[in-house]
Amino acid sequence: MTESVREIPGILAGLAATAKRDLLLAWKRPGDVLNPLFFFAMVCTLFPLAVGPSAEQLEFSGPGVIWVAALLATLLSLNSLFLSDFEDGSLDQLLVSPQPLPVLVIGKTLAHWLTAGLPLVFVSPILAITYRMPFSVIGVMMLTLTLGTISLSLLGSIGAALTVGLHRGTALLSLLILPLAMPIMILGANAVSLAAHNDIYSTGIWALGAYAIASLSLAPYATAAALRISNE
Amino acid sequence: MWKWFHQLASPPHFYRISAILSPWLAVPGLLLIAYGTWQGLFVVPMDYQQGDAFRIIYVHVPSAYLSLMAYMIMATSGGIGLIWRIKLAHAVAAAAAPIGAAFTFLALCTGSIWGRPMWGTWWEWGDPRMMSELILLFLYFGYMALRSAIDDTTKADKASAVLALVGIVNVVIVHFSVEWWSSLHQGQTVFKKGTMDADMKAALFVMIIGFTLLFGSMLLRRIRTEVLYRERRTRWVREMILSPEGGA
Amino acid sequence: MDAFAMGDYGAYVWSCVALTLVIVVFTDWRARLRHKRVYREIEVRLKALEDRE
Amino acid sequence: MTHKLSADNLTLIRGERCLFSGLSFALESGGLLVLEGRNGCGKTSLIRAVAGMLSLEKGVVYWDDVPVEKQRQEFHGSLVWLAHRTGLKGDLTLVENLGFERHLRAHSNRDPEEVYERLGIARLKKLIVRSLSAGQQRRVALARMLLSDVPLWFMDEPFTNLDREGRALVLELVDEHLADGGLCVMAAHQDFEVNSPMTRVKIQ
Repeated sequence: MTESVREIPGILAGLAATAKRDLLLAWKRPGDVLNPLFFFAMVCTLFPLAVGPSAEQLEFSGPGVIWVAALLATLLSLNSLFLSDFEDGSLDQLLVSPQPLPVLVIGKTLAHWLTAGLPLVFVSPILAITYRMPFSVIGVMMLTLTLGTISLSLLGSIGAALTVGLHRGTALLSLLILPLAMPIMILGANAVSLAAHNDIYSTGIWALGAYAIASLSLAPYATAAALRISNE
Repeated sequence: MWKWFHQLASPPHFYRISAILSPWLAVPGLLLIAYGTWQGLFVVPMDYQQGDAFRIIYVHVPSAYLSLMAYMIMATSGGIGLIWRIKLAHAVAAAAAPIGAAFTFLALCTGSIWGRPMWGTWWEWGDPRMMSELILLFLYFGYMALRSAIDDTTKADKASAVLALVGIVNVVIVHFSVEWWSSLHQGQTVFKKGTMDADMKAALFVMIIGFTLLFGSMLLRRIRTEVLYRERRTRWVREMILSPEGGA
Repeated sequence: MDAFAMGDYGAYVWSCVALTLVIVVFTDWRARLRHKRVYREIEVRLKALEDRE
Repeated sequence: MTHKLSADNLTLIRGERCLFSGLSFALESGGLLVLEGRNGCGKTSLIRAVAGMLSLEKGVVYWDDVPVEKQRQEFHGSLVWLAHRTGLKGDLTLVENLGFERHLRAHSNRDPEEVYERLGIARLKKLIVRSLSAGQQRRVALARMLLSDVPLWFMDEPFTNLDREGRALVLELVDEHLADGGLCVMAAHQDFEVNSPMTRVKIQ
């Protein structure tokens, strides 16, 4: 057996396989994808019930509410990112695989974004309309949510990796991630409300993009390190 | 130099040195604080815009400054412990967190007390510095919560070090994003630059130095506790504690 | 006395000073307490070990 | 080509207690290393540490005389891991699970069908792993080892959940692997016989 020359599949193969497996799992358990969406919609419903349905108030606070709801919904979906892998031992398999761990982490995070972040982006317009948001602004909002959820998935993966295997990990995860995620929400929500007052919002978009790129280049390493530590 | 550093990094040596060093930081620190308080609260003239209320900076600014410095110490020593596997560094990180949180809390309280006469409100959401400070407090809470949630000390050390390093990148981003955000909402800030004359600055400087020295001695005490706890199974602790004069 | 009153701001300034004092003292007091506790725990354990030997 | 796995003066401390210290061994191609000891004595910790999942207090593990932390990629590229937690996804079918593995490490030119037949899991291919019995899941995990072309096998308690012929099968596979010039590190608490040279490391 050892005579045959071993060639390890390329890193892209590993990335694609990891993402594909998690997508397949999400497909077999649609509840895990849908629950955060329902949560997202419910939080957006709670707000008008709490402060009253007056039009100008909704228009004024719409972007903020949708962004806060999106942030919380993402958090909700995050704690399951590595949990099942940790429990059934496939995290061990990832850690001892020849593929560089950060790449596999990117694969998992990509799958998480596709199943948790992107659906939010597509659902948000419906809620935005109920908040009387004009279509031009809805476009901006979807753009900010797209960039923002990418950063949230990447940033959240660090927290998920740090808290995996800890009892009462869920509450801890939000405690760790929320302060880190605040800038994303600040940039996103304010860019949208600037657009709503047809003001210059490009600063926020650029900052969000920069944040997304930065977290894409840094977060996987932190997550990989955290996973190795948590799985000891 | 490097040799000396390694010697200091050896727990028993550090435990001995720190006991001697601690008062040498605390006493001058307290003296400086006393002098600075007297200067700042009685001697220097009142600020022409804020009246005597500005004298709060003599406790507010040092604590705000220390809240940041403690975080820097926490993160850098955590990183050092992670890279070079120096146990003492992790002890420093663990010790710095609660002190940093205390000073952050203090900075927030004094800031809001200052805000009452200046803004007419206890809390001004529009002020970027207050917001950054608040988020910093949350970061401290998260850090300490993670530490306490992990039972195995070495594991807790590494995990919290990663968190601190991620957080330090974030502190900068938080600062700028909050600045931008408050500029959108005409956030007002009480801390106007360049309105202090020389002896006001001098008194503030004295206070900052004094607080830093005091902080140093507080940090040393907590590090000693951490070291003692982490080394509790070792021979030197055993000998020290069972020796007739004890170690305290 | 006027120096203490600081116009109308005396209350604010002095409450800040008092608060600083309280928090600093409290933090350090907690640290001392913890050090004593840790020391005692180790001492008790080591004494118990000695008696067993 | 022959390989060499060696460890020098390993020391591991978990939380309070020191599990082992000054532990050394050397394993050549065709050799089997058995880590013995009662349950909870640190067998699993040791094997995880050797596989590079646990950071050691002291000591170095060498693969072909190069420290593994200097060549983690190459080392992990030449080992496959079997433990109590099989690392299979309950919601995926047997084929989907093993298909994922093929993208992680080098896979052998064995025909999967034959491997399934041999392990007696051929008829379970289309079932999701959760619906399989514990013993069958172990066999799927064994299929992962056969389908990956690596010299170094790590087996943590390979006999758990397996019936008699299951155990016999494991030993048979190990023997074959070693005869092929492979290496195997195994943590086991019950005794067994293999035809290949066996090194025992006892942990007290």
